[in-house]
Amino acid sequence: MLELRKDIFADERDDNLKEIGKPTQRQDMLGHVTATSVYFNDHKLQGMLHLKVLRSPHSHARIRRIDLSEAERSPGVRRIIRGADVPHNLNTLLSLINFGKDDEPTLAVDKVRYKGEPIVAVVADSQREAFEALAKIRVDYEPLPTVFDVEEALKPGAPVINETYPKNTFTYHDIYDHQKIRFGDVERGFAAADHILEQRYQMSPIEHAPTETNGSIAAPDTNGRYVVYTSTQALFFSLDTCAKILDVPSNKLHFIGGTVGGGFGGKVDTVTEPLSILGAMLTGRPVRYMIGREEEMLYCAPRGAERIFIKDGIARDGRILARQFRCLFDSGAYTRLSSYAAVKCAAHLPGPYTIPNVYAEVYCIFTNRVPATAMRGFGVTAVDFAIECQMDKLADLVGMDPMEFRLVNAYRDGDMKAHRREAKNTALIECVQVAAEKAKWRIRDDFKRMSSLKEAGGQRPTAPPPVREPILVNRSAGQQRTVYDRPAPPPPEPIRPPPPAPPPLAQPAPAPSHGAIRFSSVFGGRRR
Amino acid sequence: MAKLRGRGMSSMNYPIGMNLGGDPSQALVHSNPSGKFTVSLSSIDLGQGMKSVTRQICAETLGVPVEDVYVDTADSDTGPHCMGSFASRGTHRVGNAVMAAAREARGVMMEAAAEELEVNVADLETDGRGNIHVKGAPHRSISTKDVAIAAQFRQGRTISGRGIFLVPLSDVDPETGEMSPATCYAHACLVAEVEVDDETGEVAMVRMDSAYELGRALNPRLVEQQLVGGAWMGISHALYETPEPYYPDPSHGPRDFDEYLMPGPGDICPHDITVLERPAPDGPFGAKGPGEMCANPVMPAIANAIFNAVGVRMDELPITPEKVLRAIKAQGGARPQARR
Amino acid sequence: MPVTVKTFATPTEAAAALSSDRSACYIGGGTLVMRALNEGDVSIATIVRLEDRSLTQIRASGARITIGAGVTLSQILRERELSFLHAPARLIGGPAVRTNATVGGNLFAPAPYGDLAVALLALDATVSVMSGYGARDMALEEFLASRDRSPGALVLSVTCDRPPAPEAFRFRKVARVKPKGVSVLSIAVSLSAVGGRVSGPRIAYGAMAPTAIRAKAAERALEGKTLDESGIAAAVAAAAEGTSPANDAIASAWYRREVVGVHLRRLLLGQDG
Amino acid sequence: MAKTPLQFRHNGREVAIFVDGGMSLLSALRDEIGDHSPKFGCGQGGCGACTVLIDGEPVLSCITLAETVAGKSIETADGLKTGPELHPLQAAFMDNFAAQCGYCTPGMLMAAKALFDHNPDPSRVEVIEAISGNICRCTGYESIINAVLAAARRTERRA
Repeated sequence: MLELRKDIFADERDDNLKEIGKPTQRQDMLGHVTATSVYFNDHKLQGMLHLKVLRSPHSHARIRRIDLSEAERSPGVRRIIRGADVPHNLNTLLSLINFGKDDEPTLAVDKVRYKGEPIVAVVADSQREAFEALAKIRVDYEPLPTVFDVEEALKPGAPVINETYPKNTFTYHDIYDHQKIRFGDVERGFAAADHILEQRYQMSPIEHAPTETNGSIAAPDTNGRYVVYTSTQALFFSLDTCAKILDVPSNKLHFIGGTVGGGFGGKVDTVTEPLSILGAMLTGRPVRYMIGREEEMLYCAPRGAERIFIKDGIARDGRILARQFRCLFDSGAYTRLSSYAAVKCAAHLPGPYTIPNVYAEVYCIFTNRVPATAMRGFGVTAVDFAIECQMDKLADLVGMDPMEFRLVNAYRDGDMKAHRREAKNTALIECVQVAAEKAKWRIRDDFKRMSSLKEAGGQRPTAPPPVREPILVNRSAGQQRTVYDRPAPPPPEPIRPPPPAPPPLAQPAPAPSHGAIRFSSVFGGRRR
Repeated sequence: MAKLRGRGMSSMNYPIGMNLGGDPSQALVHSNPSGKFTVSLSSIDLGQGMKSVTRQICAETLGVPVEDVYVDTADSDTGPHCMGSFASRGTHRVGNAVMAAAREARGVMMEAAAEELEVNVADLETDGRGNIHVKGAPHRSISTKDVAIAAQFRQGRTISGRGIFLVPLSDVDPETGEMSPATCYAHACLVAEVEVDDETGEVAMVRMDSAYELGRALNPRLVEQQLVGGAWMGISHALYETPEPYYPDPSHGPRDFDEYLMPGPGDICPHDITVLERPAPDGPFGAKGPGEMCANPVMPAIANAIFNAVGVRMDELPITPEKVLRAIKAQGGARPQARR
Repeated sequence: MPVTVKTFATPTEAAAALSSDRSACYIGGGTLVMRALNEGDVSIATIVRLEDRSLTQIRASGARITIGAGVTLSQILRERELSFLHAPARLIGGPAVRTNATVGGNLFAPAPYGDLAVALLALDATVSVMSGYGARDMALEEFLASRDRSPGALVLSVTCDRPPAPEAFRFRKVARVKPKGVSVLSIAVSLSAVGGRVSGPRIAYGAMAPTAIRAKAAERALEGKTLDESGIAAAVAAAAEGTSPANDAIASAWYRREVVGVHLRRLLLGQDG
Repeated sequence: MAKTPLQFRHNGREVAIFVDGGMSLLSALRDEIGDHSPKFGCGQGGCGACTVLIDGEPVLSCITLAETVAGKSIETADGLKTGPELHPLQAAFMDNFAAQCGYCTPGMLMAAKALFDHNPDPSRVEVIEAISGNICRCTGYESIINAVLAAARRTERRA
């Protein structure tokens, strides 16, 4: 069930619109249900060849020798492509916006830095023949020591993974190995705090797993250009990346896409287009390079893992006085987009709360795993997980209700954020109030009266004394850091009755109040 | 054996568009001789509804019915530059570009209509049903079709428009991190209820209640698609997904949809959503973007609900039955917290 | 070298083709072989098919039931005679997989797959195998143990006794994803009770070893006991004995050992969840 | 490569093609016949995007050896409509906004049709079972489940 609360912020909106706000059918829905929507792989071209790549079995190794003699004689093989055949065999995605150094080859030449890194591409008449040729390629590797843990990678003497960044960290502002946030004075904040809570959080890597794998079909066009059908999430981003790698004017490339079988960030990296176009250039035939599911799962870029350390100083009344972060982004063997995510993460700190003292160090670190890339919310998703778990522990520490604890610290219009910009157009408080009402989660009336608006904001309610001695031992199974403490809080005075248990689930959701508008919902027809 | 229930919550905000800006998008809008419009983009529809949202934005801005507009995307020969479909930028950036292009096209359309009706442009308005008439005098009216015919064959005007939207790139101070990361933020608060099996560590979703503030729900059904599907992905990230089950040890990576765990249709739970709209000053009709943030509040809300149910803190994702069971054993059994 | 498909009318010819060609692979429903080809496995150059009606037949005589190796899981679900196998069959794949997946193929599925084999193992099934030397029957347990060492072996059918009563055979699959997911582990139990006491119980596990295995320690501990908390306590305590589960993408060996007893207890006591 | 002749019914029409050794039904349909409605999602039998019906039974065409369908009747999502008229499932998927990227939709529709043809009034649990072999990464399944249930009600009304 989805409902619109039109009564909230009504005076900031003109709701007198004709098309905006209507539940209009999707323009692409008919194509979807009739299976006539055209994805890149639905283009059938005469005499199309198939491209497959040889991938490294090692996570870190020097390439001593590549023997293609047997593979070249394999039936159906039209062309074998090596790194030397790639005009500009070194790139970094964000070079298009002048961010970072070229650090990743299209086809590995002297060294492989992650298991599954492409080394050689085979273009053949059929997929089977391409697979057979791959099996006949002989590569002589010299395995090198590997690093898979971000903290290990930072240690002096750790193996150098990506020679472009010899310290295993991305370089910010040409001088630093991390992005800084400095706001107020955290040490003074910690000194004034009643409790200090320092915790460690770990986000997992995540595979995008779109139902359509990455791929592209490139073909020589009638006018000396190349037409490229692609699953990219960013048409010109991919086009310009290919123009750079293949060293051709961008108008030699005609990219067609736009209808994509899910992406979630996994179709930005332009991993297939350069090779399918190069294959078409070298054979004069249409070439398809579609990533297999196992390849996509094991060797295509995931959302990167992040390890996050948070240290908070908090006052007995629930105000967070200081918050310190150390965020370690696992970028894998190459930069791709993790360098950008780290800055986005820094900008997001300390979360949607007003904290007078904030300190952060955000690192983009190289390890011997598949390079990480963009995914739905990256740079924010993991740190929000860490912050919100931390908020729950802090509320517990001072004996406050988690909703009310959020409201005490929530940012509002006019507050100064850690990146030194004034908060505007905020609505965190209203979201908490509405969610609490919806979930029948009782909060005190003074919290219900709060507002994000600068004028209407009123006083920040101070927390009631703890309902019980705060639990100062940490229950986490995880390898947690210390919780050390100032003198215990005063004995509890008037005790606030704990909120009642929520009603049985059988009860229907509350009828929409305040003239809320409900839309026929995906949850409408639920039958059990 | 006990199955213990608990509730947890989280609240957060999410920046709209590429961090620091500098991510332009362009749009072209033009009319055919019958007054039907085409929006040309190079933006990608991954399923999020790019074609549909920009279509509604264009129709509203032109003042014509949505049926009179189709969106063509994405062809690099016909669609002007767009940075791409990521960073929750589609609705905000591309939407603004389409709005600008549609405004320019509308301007020409109104001038052509004024010439046909022999009135001042300022006196004209659209009725949203395909007609343009004099304010207060609906009978002095002309259809967009007749305007387009006149513009094309008599007046020699192109009813078309170009639009671009760019948030200028912000610097980042190396020492303090001072920067302008985003021009607007979406907001959310979510409550998750879970049931934890204290003998196996298995966590089952019971229900979710949420509030999302998105500036403006341009199309509530599309917003609902994003929020419901995104929350499913949030459950998936929280409890199931990982390409490296033993991270940082890279072994045993899943190779297929059997080994890569995601909630099945039998694992989902009811989710009640409320949408708030505080228009972004620079959003198309105030819209922000729901596409990315929708998964985020679910993960910590589930972790906090697990603590409420059995008293263990889950600080590593994904929260597998093994991690929950190890934690429960480490603390010598489940410790249910105060029922919320 | 392109793939060649050879279709034979008799098991003898098919078995001969398999034993004479190291690159030959028998295809049942295709869930294993076609996947391998799609993923680029070039070690398979010949696909051997057998079109023999007997392969898809289900023959019942008294308590004995013989199931052709080519019988599909959806065929099992349509067959009233095989209602005792419906639980395991329904928990494998989705409906579309079950249309292809065969009883014979399931005996070759590596852990954590092969849940039907787990059920058949608890039913003391025997397997009729055709090899270069001709056809012979062998215990399923023996077959599974030698499976990977005898390439070219062609399974013709599986035979087992129908459980005397529905409650005499129980199956439980523990999966993360519902309703269709790969086994964290699976348990099949067949037991007959004499005067309220268990006699000759058979307990089989899936995903607790490289192939489906019997839980002999738990079986011994259950012999002569009553089916209640105290009666089964010893069996539950011995549940993980003799198992060698793997760490894989679904679960760790530690977790499988930790919870196998919990699920065995719940299965024996008829508790859900 | 050695080609093998193959004849079967495709959405009610007799077709005859030549297939390579080991070719999957999915490749036969997409590359030889030109029916692009079944999608390649994994080639592993794991996602259901290639689901078609053989003699009314749902199968994953990517793991079905093309030669095994000789003389059989294949239904794909491309054959769901009767003339211009949408199948009740297609209409219900539209009404319920049960598609986002649309890539899983053809397979979902065929998995649902397999249920539908045997059981025109399925329960929620039966619907969930019917689509349990089909992966959707966008919707969270709820809208799809409700679309199938709605299609059932829609057909009842017609009958």
